[in-house]
Amino acid sequence: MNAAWLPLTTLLTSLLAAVVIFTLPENARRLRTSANLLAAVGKIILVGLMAVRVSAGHEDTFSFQIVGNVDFVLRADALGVMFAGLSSLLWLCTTVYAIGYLEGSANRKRFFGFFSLCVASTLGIALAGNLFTFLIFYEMLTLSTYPLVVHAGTQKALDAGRIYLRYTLSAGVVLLLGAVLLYALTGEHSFSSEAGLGNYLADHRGLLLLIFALLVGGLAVKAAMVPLHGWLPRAMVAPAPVSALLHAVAVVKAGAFGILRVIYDLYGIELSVELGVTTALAVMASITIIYGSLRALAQQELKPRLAFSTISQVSYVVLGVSLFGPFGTIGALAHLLHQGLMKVTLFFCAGNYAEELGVHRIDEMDGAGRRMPLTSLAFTIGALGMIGLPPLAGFITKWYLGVGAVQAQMYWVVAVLVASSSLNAMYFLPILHRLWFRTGPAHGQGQWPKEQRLGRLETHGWLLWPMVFTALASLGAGLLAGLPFSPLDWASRVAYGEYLP
Amino acid sequence: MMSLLLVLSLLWPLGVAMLVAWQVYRAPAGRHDYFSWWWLSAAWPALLLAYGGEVQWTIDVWMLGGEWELNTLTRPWLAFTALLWSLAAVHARGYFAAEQSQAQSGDQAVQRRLARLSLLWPLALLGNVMLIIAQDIASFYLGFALMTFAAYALVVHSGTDKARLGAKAYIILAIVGEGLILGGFLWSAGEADTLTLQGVRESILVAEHGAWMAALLCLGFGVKAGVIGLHVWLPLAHPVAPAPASAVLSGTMIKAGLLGWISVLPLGEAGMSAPLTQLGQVMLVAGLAAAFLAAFYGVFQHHPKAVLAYSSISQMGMLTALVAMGLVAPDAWSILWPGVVLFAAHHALAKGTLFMGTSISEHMPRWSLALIWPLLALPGISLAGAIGAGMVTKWAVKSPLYEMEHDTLIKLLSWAAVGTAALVSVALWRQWQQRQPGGSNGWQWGAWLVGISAALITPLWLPLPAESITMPPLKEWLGILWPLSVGIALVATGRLLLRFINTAAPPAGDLWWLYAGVIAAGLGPVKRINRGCSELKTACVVSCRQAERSLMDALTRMLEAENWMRHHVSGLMMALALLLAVLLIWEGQR
Amino acid sequence: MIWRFGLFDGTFEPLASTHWALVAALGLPLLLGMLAARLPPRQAWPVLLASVPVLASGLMLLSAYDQAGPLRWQWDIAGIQLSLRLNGLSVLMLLMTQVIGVAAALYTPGYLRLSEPGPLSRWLWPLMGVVLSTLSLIWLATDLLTLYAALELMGLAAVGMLMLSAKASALVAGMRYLLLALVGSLTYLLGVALILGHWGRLDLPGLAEVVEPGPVAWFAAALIGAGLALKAALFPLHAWLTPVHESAWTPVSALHAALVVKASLFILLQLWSILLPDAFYAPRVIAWLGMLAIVWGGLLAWRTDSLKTLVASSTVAQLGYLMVVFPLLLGPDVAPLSRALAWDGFWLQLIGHAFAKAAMFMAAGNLMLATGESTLKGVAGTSRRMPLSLLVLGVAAVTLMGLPPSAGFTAKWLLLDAMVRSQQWWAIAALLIGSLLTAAYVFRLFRYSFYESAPHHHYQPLAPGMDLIALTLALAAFALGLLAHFPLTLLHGGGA
Amino acid sequence: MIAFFEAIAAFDVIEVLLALGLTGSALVCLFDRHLVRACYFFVFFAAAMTLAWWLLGAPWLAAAELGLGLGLTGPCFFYALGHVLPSASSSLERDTFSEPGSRVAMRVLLALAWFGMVGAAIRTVIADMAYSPLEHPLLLAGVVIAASALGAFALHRHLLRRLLAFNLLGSGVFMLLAGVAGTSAAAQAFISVGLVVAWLGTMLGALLIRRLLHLEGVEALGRDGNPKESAI
Repeated sequence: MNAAWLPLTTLLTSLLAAVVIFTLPENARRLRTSANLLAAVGKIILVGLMAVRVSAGHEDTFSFQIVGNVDFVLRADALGVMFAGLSSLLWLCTTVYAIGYLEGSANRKRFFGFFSLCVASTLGIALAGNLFTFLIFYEMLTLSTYPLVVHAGTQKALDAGRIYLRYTLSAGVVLLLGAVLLYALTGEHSFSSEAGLGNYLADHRGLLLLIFALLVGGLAVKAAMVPLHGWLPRAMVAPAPVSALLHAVAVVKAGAFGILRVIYDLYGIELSVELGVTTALAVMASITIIYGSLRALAQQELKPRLAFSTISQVSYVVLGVSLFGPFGTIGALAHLLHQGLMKVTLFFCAGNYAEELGVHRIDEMDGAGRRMPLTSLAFTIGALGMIGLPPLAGFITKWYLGVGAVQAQMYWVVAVLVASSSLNAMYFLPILHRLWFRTGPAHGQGQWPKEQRLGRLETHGWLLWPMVFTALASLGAGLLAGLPFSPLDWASRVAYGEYLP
Repeated sequence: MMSLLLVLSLLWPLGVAMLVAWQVYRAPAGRHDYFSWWWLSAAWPALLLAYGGEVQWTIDVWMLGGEWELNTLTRPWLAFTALLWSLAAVHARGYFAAEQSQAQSGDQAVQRRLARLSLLWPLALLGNVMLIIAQDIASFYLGFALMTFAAYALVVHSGTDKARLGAKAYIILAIVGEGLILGGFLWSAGEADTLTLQGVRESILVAEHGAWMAALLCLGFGVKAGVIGLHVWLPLAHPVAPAPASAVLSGTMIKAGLLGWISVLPLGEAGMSAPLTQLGQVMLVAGLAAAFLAAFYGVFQHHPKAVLAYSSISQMGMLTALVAMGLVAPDAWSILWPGVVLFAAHHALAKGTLFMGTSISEHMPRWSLALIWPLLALPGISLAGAIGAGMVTKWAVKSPLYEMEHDTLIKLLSWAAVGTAALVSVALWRQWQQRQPGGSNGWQWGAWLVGISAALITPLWLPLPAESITMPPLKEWLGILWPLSVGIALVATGRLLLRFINTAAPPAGDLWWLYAGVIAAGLGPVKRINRGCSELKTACVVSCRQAERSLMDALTRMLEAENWMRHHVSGLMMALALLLAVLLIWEGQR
Repeated sequence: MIWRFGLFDGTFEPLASTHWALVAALGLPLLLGMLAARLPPRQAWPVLLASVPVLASGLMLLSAYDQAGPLRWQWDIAGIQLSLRLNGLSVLMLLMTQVIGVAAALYTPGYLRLSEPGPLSRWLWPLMGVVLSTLSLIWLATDLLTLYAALELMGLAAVGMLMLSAKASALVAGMRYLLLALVGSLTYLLGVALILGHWGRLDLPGLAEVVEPGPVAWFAAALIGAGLALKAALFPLHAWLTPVHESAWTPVSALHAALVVKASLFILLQLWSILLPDAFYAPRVIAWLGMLAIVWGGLLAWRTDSLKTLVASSTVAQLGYLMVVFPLLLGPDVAPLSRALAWDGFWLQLIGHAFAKAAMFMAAGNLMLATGESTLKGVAGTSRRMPLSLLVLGVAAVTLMGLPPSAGFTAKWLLLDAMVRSQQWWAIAALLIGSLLTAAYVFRLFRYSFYESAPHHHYQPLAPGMDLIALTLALAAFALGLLAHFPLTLLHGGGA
Repeated sequence: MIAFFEAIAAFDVIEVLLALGLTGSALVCLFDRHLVRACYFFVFFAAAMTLAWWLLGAPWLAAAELGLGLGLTGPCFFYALGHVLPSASSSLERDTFSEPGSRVAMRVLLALAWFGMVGAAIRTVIADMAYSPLEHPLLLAGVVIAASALGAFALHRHLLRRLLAFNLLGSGVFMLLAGVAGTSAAAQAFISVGLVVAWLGTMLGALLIRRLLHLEGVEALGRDGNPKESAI
């Protein structure tokens, strides 16, 4: 049986939320908040339902014809549900966080409206059943993120928005061209078709390569792979929840997820290997990983450092994708979730420091651990996870990636992993040292740049608890990775579905 | 029941840590006891476990699938580790009594330091225990990393510049080590698609690049175990760390590296491949080199703890050599390993006690020196193998080597023992020079005394397999005793010779300064390149800006054409009509 | 190609009710316009009331077409054959015209109330009526005489509408437009004269049968092409367009840019498909001009400072999209599949643009009305104070940019698909560059609107519904993207 | 130019004279800077057209031309000049705008080319037309008038003169229409529609001209696009 309503309703929850929020007046704070939370929770429930149904073996599909050979398809398959789960879970956290973060600031209506749109499009990306549908939501994401990036309305923010658009829209055009070429070559090609494009290999090798280059090139911009990463650090001017969502879930992950789709569901991994594109991709990803870490090392401010670390971390996913073999895939998929959790935690912490203490630069963070213990603890967890130390989530993915690399006979990838881990350590441990071992304003030496006591606890509760939750989640995801329905478990499910059909 | 104890031995320190954190966060900093009974008891469940007997437990939900067990090898290991940790804890209570009172009198800095230490101490312990009982890679790596990073607080405790330097050296090398270990684990486990240390051993044994994996892991653990070349953190970290911290550092933590070797290297396995044997030989040479060079370098140190650190390096060198024998002569291992464990245990206790002793000599109780100094000397003498457990240990490692006719190695070890003796005597003499009466504390010397006795009778309480350890026969005593006297004699004569030449002590942490210099020299060009790149980038940005501006101007000028078109619409229409007509006609004619 | 326009005899006779629907569709707007001139509506609801029968007539025609397929009417008046046809395409165009016309009409009362327009305002209604009626006639007519008359009437009425604001600049621009339109239609008439003289008949189906390629057809095509290109503001002849919109009333601009311009294009395509069944170069020329148009219009809109000029110039660029398709529609040896795709894409683009452009003009008008500014900088900071108008602008802009999910996107997709299949790489490049340029100027506008540090001028509150009307149009353009299936089936129903 | 030679051969005096008169008056009306005279000549031209229609045996068209062209369009021009019911703003006398030579040259070239094209087109149509009730001089005149009128229209900037040019172009086109299509009902319908449109357009134009004169003064008539646009 096919519950076509399920994916559609899941998509509509946040769309409706957006509409409702847009129609509500600016100062109807309570209503807006409740609408937000209601939608978020509802979405989580629906996604959970989908997960259950998928694990029961159903693939709920909703589709209708748009034009001749092009359909609009929403399909809840394992991979999609995984991404949907991530986005909806983190949406809840981020929404709660954002409510606290934007307390009393202007244009909240606009913010939350586009915020919901942004998540709706992320969900659409997750559930898209063919390239056309994917494209629709991909572009929607670009549009709905722009107002969030320029939210502050300052010159800096507007410039950042312009850069962002230059990158993403050009990428969208490239992607569109690739998609059209593909459709012209193959006609309607759903993600769920087992065939892959293998039978075109004989006489269209060059065209296939070109299309692959166009598609992945277009997606790589959002995935912020070097040298197409320029927009990401600039987009840091956005408010903390936005950068959290941007960098942890929505945008960069959309790109990585797209690459996943292209390789696994469009081309098929065997064909990709045969075309030899995976190796190239692995090299690009490795370059990105190392380069991002190095640049992060050079940053003096917290958020840019996190941004560059995102650049390097997201490429782990791409790297894992390009390793032929189940382990690499598991690593990639699990990292999709793990990195989301950890990075979102880190950005929450950064936001908290900025809000509570006005701390933006790293050298202002001395001794913040005493003033904001929970935040700093969460930050520590996130950072150690990024380094890839057990028992945190980062270790799991690193492990699987490394093993996958060895089994794919790409030993140099292990070297890359080790190098990036030590680089991560080199740019995260000093921060931790400052947090815990230096003495700062909290010990009566100097002043915080702009301290305000937002809450009874170390900061406002709305800001605190989401962060604590994600931190615990990223701890649990590693510590109890063996549990059923844990990210790792789900990822392996997808991966084995991919390799042993 | 046992598995419950297993879990308890892990959860207890964690609970203690949380308790401390809670106190630090909640209770008014003024009056609370950083070294409460809870805190002291952190290691006791582990001790209990060690004597409880062997146990095995598998947990699937744990990370990549946890597999914990306590076997014949790890039981004694856990025993001496837990014992030393508890003793050090007790000693710490005395050692920090002064700071404790300062803290209660409201000195913020001290409060911070103590809070940090008392919080991270149990965590380091937890890591140490976990890596001993872990049989799966993830848990082992977790324990190792946890211990390593938590110990940072122990090293940096005093917060002085030297302490910072020591801690820096410690953490940097630790990171290097972690990286190497991760690489080695990934490689070996990836080849064999395994998750347990057992699997790693097999994979190293059979894999074609096994030797290289082993080399990676050896170096990684070697950082902890103070393999020559990677040992530089020991002499830098030990002198600055508080005595109990140094005790556990050099007593148990560096043994963790040793345990790492033992648990990943296919020691004593049949069918050892040639590269592995070569690796073993390399280790052997490195170990012996460490044993001798460290001794030679150490005797010139001034700070007693530095001297002891070098002696640790030299001792670990001997252990390295012994482990290497497991690769070089696999069949010897089965009878050799109890000796190795005993060696490790005895060294742990003795060295721990020696380090505690340094604090005793700094705050001497009101006893006669004639009582104190022999007590201080006892563990050293035992370490040199002259009495008590030392003799047994020496014999326990020698006899298997005898049976396998590795006479040269035995000789070399004996000579290394000379070095040990020399180091110990130098250490005692330096302590004598820097002795200060007063300010002693019952907990402090209590723990110390217990430690001494425990060190002397190590074989009696160490839960080794039965009959694996025997007393040396009388005819061997000479061969075991002579190094001590020779060592002392050497030191005395050297002292006499060098009395008139005033020698400045060579800096502790020998090679560290070399590395630092090299790296600094290497960083110079990197910095320059970096600056060049950034300048280049800014230049590009500027030029692009200019280009954009001029382009925009050109565009605006070009758009003036719009007006022209507006004025000539009708003309253009005529032209278009003509053009179309001509084209159509022309095409039609063709 | 000809059958797509439904230029053949229908199988069924239209029913009586269909006759009435036809009469209503053609006559009602005119009558209502006259009526409104007598007693101009102050509120929106009478207009709404009046527009019900109009829309009803359109729907009736739609259902009639659904049941009976293409229909034909013929009258023989004094030896002149006048004929109308009703096929999927014309129904579609008719509905589009009525919806947009109704929207504009609904928008008008509020607009007139807020912007004190002076005495001329009452003339707006009848002129609007004339325009709508003649447009409906153009979509339906299949003989040259009716087309000519309707085109002329529509042109004159449009000129009149555009000049109602009676500013000097409006008069100058309007005068230019008037003269050029008249001359253009005379050129068209000259071409028609050749046809009439050579084949001696006016009805398109008949012509479609007798016409064979030859000098006459070519000259006629050239003359007609040039004349209509002028009226349709195709690229090099577009320059009269922007100033006309610069100072016209908002609803007028909406109607004009959305519909009036398209009518000439429609006729052009229809006649060329008869006269030049397989000419190679002429459509190519149009296509090349179209590429230039895309770039040129985009650049104009990008660099301009005035809001209305931006919207108007984007019309030029969007017409370029349509011109680029000509070779696929008219050229020889185009694969049937790609021709079909191009056909769908062409009309989808046309309709989507009509809706979006109308919405955009209204939204821009709202902004200008509220802020009292007509420059981009004038709307700085509006995102906070009038988000809805901005949202409408955005939704409309999405269609223009051809970003999903909008008619513009689906149309672009179809066109690209067709072009890829027939390997027209230049056209593809033009389309893609065009969408980038569109994004450039649209987001330039939004960039201004997001300024937080904007001077706060007092905003005139808008009449109720002015935003909603625009929003409805914009959303219609949006929905067409996802629900493109229905209109396209109408197109295919052309009788294949 | 076969059409021309045939015309000579036929040597129909009246029609030739008529054609010449039409062409001459048209040319004067197009290229005379003195506006009032131009308008007078336009009236004369309209009268000649009426005669022409009569001769062509299209009395209905003749009547239409008489009514619309002579009776209504002419006065429109004089109103635009400001002679009938003079208003506050001054009346127009001369066109004082001067076009650059390049523009003139280009327009002349275009006009010639256009002439050639239309001529060729007509010839292609006539070549296979069995019987035409019309002798060819008028047709020829039509071609000349159409071409030159269009050229003039493209050339001039003074709105009134452009308006005149448009009217003459219209008449030329009607003549050609009648010439190629005969005076069939369809042709007559076309022409009468065209006449009505022309008249409406002219009336609108005349009104506009007066209004512009009132608002902006004479220079507005020559200005093509307001200065603000040159910023675009």
